[in-house]
Amino acid sequence: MLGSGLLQGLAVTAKNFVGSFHDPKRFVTTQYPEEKTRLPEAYRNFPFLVSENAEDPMGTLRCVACQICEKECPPQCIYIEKSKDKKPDASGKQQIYPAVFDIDTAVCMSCQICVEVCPFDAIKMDQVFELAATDRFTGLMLDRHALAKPNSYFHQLHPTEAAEVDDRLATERKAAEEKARAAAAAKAAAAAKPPAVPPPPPAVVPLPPPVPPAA
Amino acid sequence: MSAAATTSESFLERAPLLLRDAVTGFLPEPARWLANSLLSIVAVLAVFGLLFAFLTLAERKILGRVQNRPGPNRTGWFGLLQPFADGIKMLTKEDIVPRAADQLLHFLAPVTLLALSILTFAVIPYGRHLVPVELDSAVLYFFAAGAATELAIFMAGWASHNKYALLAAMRALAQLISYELPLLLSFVPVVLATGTLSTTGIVAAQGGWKWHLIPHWIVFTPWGAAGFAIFMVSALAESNRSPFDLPEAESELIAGHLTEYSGFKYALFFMAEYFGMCALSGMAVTLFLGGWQAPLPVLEFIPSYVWFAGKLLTLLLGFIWIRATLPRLRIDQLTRLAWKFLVPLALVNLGTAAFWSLTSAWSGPLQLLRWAVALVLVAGPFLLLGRGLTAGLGPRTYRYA
Amino acid sequence: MNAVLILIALVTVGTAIAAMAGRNLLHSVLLLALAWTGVAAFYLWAGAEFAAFAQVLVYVGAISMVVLFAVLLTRRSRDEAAPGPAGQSRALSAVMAAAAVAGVLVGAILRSPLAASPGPAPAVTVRQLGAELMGPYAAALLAVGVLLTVALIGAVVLAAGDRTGQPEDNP
Amino acid sequence: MSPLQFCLIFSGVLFSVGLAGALARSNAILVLLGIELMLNAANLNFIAFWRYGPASAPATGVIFVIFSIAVTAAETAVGLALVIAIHRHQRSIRLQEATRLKG
Repeated sequence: MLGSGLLQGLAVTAKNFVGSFHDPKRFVTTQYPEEKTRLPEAYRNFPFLVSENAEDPMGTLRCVACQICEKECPPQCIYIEKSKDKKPDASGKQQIYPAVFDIDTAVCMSCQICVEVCPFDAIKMDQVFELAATDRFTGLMLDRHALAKPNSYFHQLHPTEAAEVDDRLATERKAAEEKARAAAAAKAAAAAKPPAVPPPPPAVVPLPPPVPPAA
Repeated sequence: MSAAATTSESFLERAPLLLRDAVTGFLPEPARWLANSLLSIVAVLAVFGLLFAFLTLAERKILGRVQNRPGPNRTGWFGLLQPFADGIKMLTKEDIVPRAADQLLHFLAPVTLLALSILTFAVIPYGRHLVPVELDSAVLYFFAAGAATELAIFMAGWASHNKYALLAAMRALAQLISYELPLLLSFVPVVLATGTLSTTGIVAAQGGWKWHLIPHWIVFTPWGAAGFAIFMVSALAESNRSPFDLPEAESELIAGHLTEYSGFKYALFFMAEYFGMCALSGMAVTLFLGGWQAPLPVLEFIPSYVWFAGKLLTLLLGFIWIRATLPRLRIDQLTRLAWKFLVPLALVNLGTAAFWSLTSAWSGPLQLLRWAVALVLVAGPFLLLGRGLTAGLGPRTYRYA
Repeated sequence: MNAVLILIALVTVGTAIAAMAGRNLLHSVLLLALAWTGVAAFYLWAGAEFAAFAQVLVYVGAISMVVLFAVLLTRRSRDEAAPGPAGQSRALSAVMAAAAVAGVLVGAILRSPLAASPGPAPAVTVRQLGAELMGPYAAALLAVGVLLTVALIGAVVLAAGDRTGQPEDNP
Repeated sequence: MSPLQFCLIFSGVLFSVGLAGALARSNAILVLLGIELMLNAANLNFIAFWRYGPASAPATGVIFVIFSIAVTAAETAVGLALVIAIHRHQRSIRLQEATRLKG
């Protein structure tokens, strides 16, 4: 009959109207600036630099300024200057570090290619989306201080991926240690009587457990 | 506001009159009449201005809730200051007039529209003693003022010097003229039954109760219910409300005749649309829902204007509910509905009303026969015409390549 | 005689003259709508409430709409061309003829002993009007109904035109 | 000048304006509108005589005006349909160009 569909439609909207007052399943709106929805783990937006230690982010950056990401970046939003000197990295090895590492987030398209090409797991995808700035030239140009975030933060964002990365790094370091030890042993055997036992490599810095960041 | 109140009525019922006399009572006679008229104009404008403001808020809140969102809730407590924020925004926006536009008509169109839609408020009885102007042919006045608004819409479309605006204005006119017919035809039975064109007379004719239970409202007769339905559907179209909001259809038709309007002129159009909706709802209350009459004798202690406001708000919420539910029609469906469905139904309804008033002396079992015949006369054409209207339509089947 | 009547007359005649002399057809129609409203105001002033509202409903609500539609349907820039010398001489003679008619009318009216009955406006309720229409004037009402129906059908037939000869109908 | 005379002069002037328009303009629509104006002037007379004239049947003037309005509506509808038909045949609504009897 003409009009029955109309009444059905009215019933549907009435149900929605009433339901929105008592049924939290229907009424899913969050009041954004005050309360934030938990982003899905797979969400990714803009890269950041992983540092091992929250207290000394500049000292413990994983990045060795190899500039692969700079070359691969399709919109060319990364600018890196290598340091002249070397600093010990997390495993104590002397490494070059980035003296300048800038990402222009006005240009970045969050393609994640920098993350995929990085051999050191030093750059990962962030989950920020509130990068509004009043000055688009300096406000959206993030330098290494703004980009550096501790590994614990990475654990918080992407726990699965972070755990994998930590495992892999740990095995790699262990392998490197074994290798170094074997090499040292071989050297020692070859030298028969070295005047002094080479000092053992420094202990692997224990990776910080995924704790909530200080901030 | 006329008619002297008898002192036997409750204080609340007389409160508006007492208030008016307290303000203007000291004036000599001709000046007092002028002051009273001005006062009723100010009162109507203030009440409906505020109603407009909070109706926009209510509409946004209700639409939000229907779509499972909270609606505006930032400005003030529960968003109560939102209409004022909107008003300030509209006032401070740049007023753009196209260079090729007809400057004078471009300015006059919203002013004329708003003026004409405010004029329609003059004859609605808001309460037992609250009629701004009592006219012998008030209903005719109401629809004459309503019909003149079409001119303003045409002016808006033509003066914009924009082909889309002009086409939209033509489309709007086609719609308004089409729905004018069922709108006028649907209230003719009411005039036939009550024997008057005066709104106060029509409301007075609906007073009283049958068995102290069922009010003598026109909507409680078979032809009255049908007339009310036709009136409301036509009122939806006349006030450009969804699902008949083709004249502006901002999502498909770039806002129609309002394309070239911005800032405060746009706000005036918006206001006129809401005023038109309020006026048509008020007229529907007056014609079909018994005006300010209380539904039950025991509820008469509540003042009449409260009843009128309650009925008016119910209808307005119904408008919003329908807007939240129904998708927009296409222009050919729209005009077909008017010409092939509503107009014939309204004509048949006139016959039903004539039958009803001719058989008013029937009693006993004949009363049952009267109801049966009237119901058949109402439902039969509805079903037949409805089948014709929906013939060939059904659930859509999709064929994939 | 009072100021309201003079104001109504001035506005009505003024808008009518402007409408008839105007170059822009659309402005003419809108001004005429105003003139019709002025006539309705005169009816209201004279106490013929029903006629006034009927005038607004029919003239401003319906006739001006139909005229506007016709204006838009027949718009061609050729018609808006400035009138040539023939047109000007014709306009001049037309105005002279109209002025002569007006002179004769005004002279005749002023010379006639037309004393207005000083009483108030005769009160006519809508109910009375209805009774008159259905009583003594029922035949006329029927004739008008038939006339309107015939006019409606005739207008539709004329405006719809003869479609059979159109090329798009004979592919 | 009595009020009745004023009303009649008002109507006479309105009639002459309509006449001048109907004679002077070549646009068919404006000619039609001029005729409308003349009819309105006649209606004014009805009301003026009803208001001030010798007392007769109380509603006669108003009823005449109502009939006149109805007839005018019919006249306009047919007239405008004719204008549109002329426009379809001639691509113009100048009355000087409507010189053929065969469309």
